[in-house]
Amino acid sequence: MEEGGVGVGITQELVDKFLITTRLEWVFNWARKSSVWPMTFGLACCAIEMMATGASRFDMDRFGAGIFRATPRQSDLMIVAGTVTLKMAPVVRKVYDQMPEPKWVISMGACANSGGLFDSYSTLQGVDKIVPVDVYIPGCPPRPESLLYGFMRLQDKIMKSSLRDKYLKEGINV
Amino acid sequence: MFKREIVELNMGPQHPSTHGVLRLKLKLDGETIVDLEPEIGYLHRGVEKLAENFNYLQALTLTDRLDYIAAVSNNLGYIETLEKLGGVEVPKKAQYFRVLLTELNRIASHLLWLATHALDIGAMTVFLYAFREREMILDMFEMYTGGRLLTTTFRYGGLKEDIPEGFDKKVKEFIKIFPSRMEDYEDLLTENRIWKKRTINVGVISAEDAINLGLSGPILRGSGVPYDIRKVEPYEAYGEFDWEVAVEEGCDTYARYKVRLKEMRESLKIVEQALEGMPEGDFRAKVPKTLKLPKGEVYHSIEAPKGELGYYLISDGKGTGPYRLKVRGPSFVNLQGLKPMCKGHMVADVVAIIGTLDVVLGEIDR
Amino acid sequence: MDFTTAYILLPTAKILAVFIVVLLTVLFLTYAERKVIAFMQVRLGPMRVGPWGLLQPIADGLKLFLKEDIIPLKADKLVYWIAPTIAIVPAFLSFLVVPWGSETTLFGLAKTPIPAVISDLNIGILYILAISSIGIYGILLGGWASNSKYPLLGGLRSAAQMVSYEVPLTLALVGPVMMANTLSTRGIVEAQKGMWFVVPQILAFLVYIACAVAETNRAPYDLPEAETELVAGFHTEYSGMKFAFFYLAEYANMIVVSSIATICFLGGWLPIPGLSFLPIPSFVWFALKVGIFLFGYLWIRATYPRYRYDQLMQIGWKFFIPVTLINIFITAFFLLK
Amino acid sequence: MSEELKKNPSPEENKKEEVKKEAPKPEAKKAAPAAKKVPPKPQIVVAPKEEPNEDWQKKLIGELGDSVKEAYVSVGEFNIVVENNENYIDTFKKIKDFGFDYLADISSVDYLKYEGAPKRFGLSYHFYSVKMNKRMRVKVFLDDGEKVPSVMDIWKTADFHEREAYDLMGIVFTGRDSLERILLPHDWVGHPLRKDADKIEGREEYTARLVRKLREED
Repeated sequence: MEEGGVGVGITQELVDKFLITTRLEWVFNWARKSSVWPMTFGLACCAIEMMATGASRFDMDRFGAGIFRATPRQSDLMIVAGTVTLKMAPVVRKVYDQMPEPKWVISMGACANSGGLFDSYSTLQGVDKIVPVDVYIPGCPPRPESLLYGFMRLQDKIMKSSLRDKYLKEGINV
Repeated sequence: MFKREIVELNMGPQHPSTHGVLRLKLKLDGETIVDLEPEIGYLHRGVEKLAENFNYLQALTLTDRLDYIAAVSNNLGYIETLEKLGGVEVPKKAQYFRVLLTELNRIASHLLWLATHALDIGAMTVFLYAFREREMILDMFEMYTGGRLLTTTFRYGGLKEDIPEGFDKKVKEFIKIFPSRMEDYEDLLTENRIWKKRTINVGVISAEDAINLGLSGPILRGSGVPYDIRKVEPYEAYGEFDWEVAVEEGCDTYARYKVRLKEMRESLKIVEQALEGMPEGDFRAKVPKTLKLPKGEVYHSIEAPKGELGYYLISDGKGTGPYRLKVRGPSFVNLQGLKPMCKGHMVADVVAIIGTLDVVLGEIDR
Repeated sequence: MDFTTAYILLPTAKILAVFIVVLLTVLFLTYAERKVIAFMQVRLGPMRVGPWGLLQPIADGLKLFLKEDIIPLKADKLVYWIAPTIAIVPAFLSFLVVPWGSETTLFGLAKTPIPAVISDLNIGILYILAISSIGIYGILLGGWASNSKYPLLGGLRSAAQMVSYEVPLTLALVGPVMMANTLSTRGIVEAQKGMWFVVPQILAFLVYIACAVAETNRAPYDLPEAETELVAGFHTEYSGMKFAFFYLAEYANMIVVSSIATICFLGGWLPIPGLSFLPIPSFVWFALKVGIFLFGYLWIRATYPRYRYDQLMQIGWKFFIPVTLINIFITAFFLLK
Repeated sequence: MSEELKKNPSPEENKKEEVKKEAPKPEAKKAAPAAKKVPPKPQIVVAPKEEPNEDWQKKLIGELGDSVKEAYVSVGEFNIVVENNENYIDTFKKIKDFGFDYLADISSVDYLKYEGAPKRFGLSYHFYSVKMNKRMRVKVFLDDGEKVPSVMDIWKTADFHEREAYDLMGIVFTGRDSLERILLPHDWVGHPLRKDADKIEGREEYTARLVRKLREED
């Protein structure tokens, strides 16, 4: 077995030039970004703006993200919309764990980002302490436009993602 | 041969129809509810503690986030509490505008109730129709306060600033459009057989029980008690307008549905009158820049869209902020009605009853 | 026609054609649903994925295919795995006897006209009813195998619904069968050349539509997966492709029941009376009629609230079944005469 | 911490202390200049207390008899102070019979830094009468650890209010079935609304414990 290879003789160079892989990845990423089903997971004030984003004027369905699934098993995106309290934190984590890969998290609003206004005894100071966050959206609450913008940034992120990231994360040397 | 078992079902805190992070522990016999225990606190953010650490104006931002659907009502209640303790006379213009904005907010809040209530029962189109009209109101809020949802409007002694130009035009447009839109909702629901089947005789609570449980707002009025603080203890300029208290005798979900629909119509009437009769003059009384209130305590309640919203404020006379601010959130108390209303009904009715209670978790957990 | 062509090539070609068409229809029905409902709700629906969001169902399908497939730890693995298959296979098998057009010679290629149906069984209607009632076991088993409470409740609801609505659905179809005097799907359509059965069998038709909506678990009878009550009902624990199977099965079933309604009541591929001079191929007529039904489905979903479980049972047993029985008596009476 | 506070009971001083401790907090910064402007020993304006003079008020005081320790009207609101003794429940029953059928609210107050309060804690019951359209407040003062009978048998609405008072203020009610925490997690330690508790007291420890537990589960 060669040093620095994957073990089957494929070197880094080959992987980089492997046209099919990149193409397939593009298709996969395109499918994933075009069909991000968010979970109905409202916590506080921001949830109302999240609903407004799904409703007539802003209509998140235009991006293919209109199917709000109630069960974590069928959703791809968790929009943490609102204050995460210490009592709620384990639930948020559990719901996140129940989602199938690949999954993304948008932290919507000041409270979810950092605790925001509620620097108090019962509030978790940022949801990133318990789940990995992909996109942070500032605002208290963010306008629906902000959420859409954040969502589009997430789509960009999905387009840039690659299978290699996943393997790197899992400690597999490609 | 057959064993009969009671199933325990956990509903929430992540559930599509618990309106936030409410958690219900249901005990079921088949699909019939034997017992139910609400578990709250998943959104307890320590508002009352924070208010003690803030000054009076800063604490106003906290009131927005209690009932985030009716932020203006919350602002109004808080500011009025301060004014009651401080003994300030608010100019007529400010009073009228406060009424105008609060009633618009009531319509917005009821629209959200209608949207989610209908969605819970399965009528999804009403949801989107109601949100469309709600956006119109939010536009008006944005024009005046800068915020769509959380307004932080009104100030001690009057308004934050004068009414912007063109505001009345928007309100007039809304007044023109809204009644026909109301008819659309009614077409979809009021005489709909399924809607009636799902709401009539569901979640019945008698007037006596409702009072004993401390329920307020449309729920109490749906049980035939004409308790509307705007009428019985008129604050601001409510005494000067011509409107009726919406009361229904049905005691059930359908009655509460009709109460809220009528309230929207009445609110529109008040908005119209307030806009037409808007007086000229100052929008804010002369008040010191740094607000200090005398030592004492005061409880003031207003009719928020959800019911009696009370603020219990204690000032020690020294600080520039509240010594203690207790909020009597209407939803917090109304939630206690869930258990007696649900018993003996089915799982599907729980959803309808949560919808009819119109709870907002921000206000319940504070 | 030699043996190979008649028994291998032709059926295979037909099966492939029907399968692909149905699969595409199912996919684009999900798209149509989102679009149609969006327009009813003053929205736009999918717009960004392909022109007017036309590629949306493909993206959805591909994404679901790529999604992680979770099997809950405590689930009954075999049943959990097999349930979506049970749901989707009968839905597609039903198309075996659905005649989508009259006869074709494939522009003169075939010497004898080929009937536009995979297999013209002489017990066609019976076959469809038998097959489609298997599908509901998929839902029941899926709900049970998840070993979770919401799916279980969803599964139980569907079992109750199955028992209640299978009966009036079948009884409603007895009327047309009696009038056509055949169980063959083609035979029933042929029998409507004079008059569509929707006219004499209007009662059965209305009952059939209502029951069909219930049978496919669509609003306002979508109790097994009532989103606001049971989270996602029987498929709460399903993810990825298995969920997609349930999803596709639901839409495929919609097409099946719409097809049956078209065959038994609206004269199948026959042109609208008085419009037969138009040079429209028969399968277009058929697709058009099915399309109307499907649109009705979406329309109903956008309009009505959801029934409660016990109310649903009441309507089924206390109203639909008596009405269909009465209809059969009336039909029998007139046929005797 | 609490003794320090007792020495400097004025909130301005406290705020200054907070500023020193938590310099980067924006709201503390805002509070600081405001606190400087205020003279060191401010004149305390007290809302005046008047004698109750309306008929129904006098009648109610007469009916309650000895239970009433003090009765006054302040800021237009009728107040009755009662004592936590064996007649407690009876007093409330009389109040209900008098016509105050609607218990709007029960508020708990910590008077630790409030001058002129007889005891550490207080409960304020806010009543409304649907028939008479009148409001009143019943107040009771409690020592730390003093238990108070529950009024849940008279007004079912008291349930949540009492649980909240227990949860956030640590006031124990007797004579009711269960008194559990309602808002905070069940494994929370302490009562955050007490004046000797900091506004973030207990948060960091709880968060650390939570994160550790979630890590372990992974």
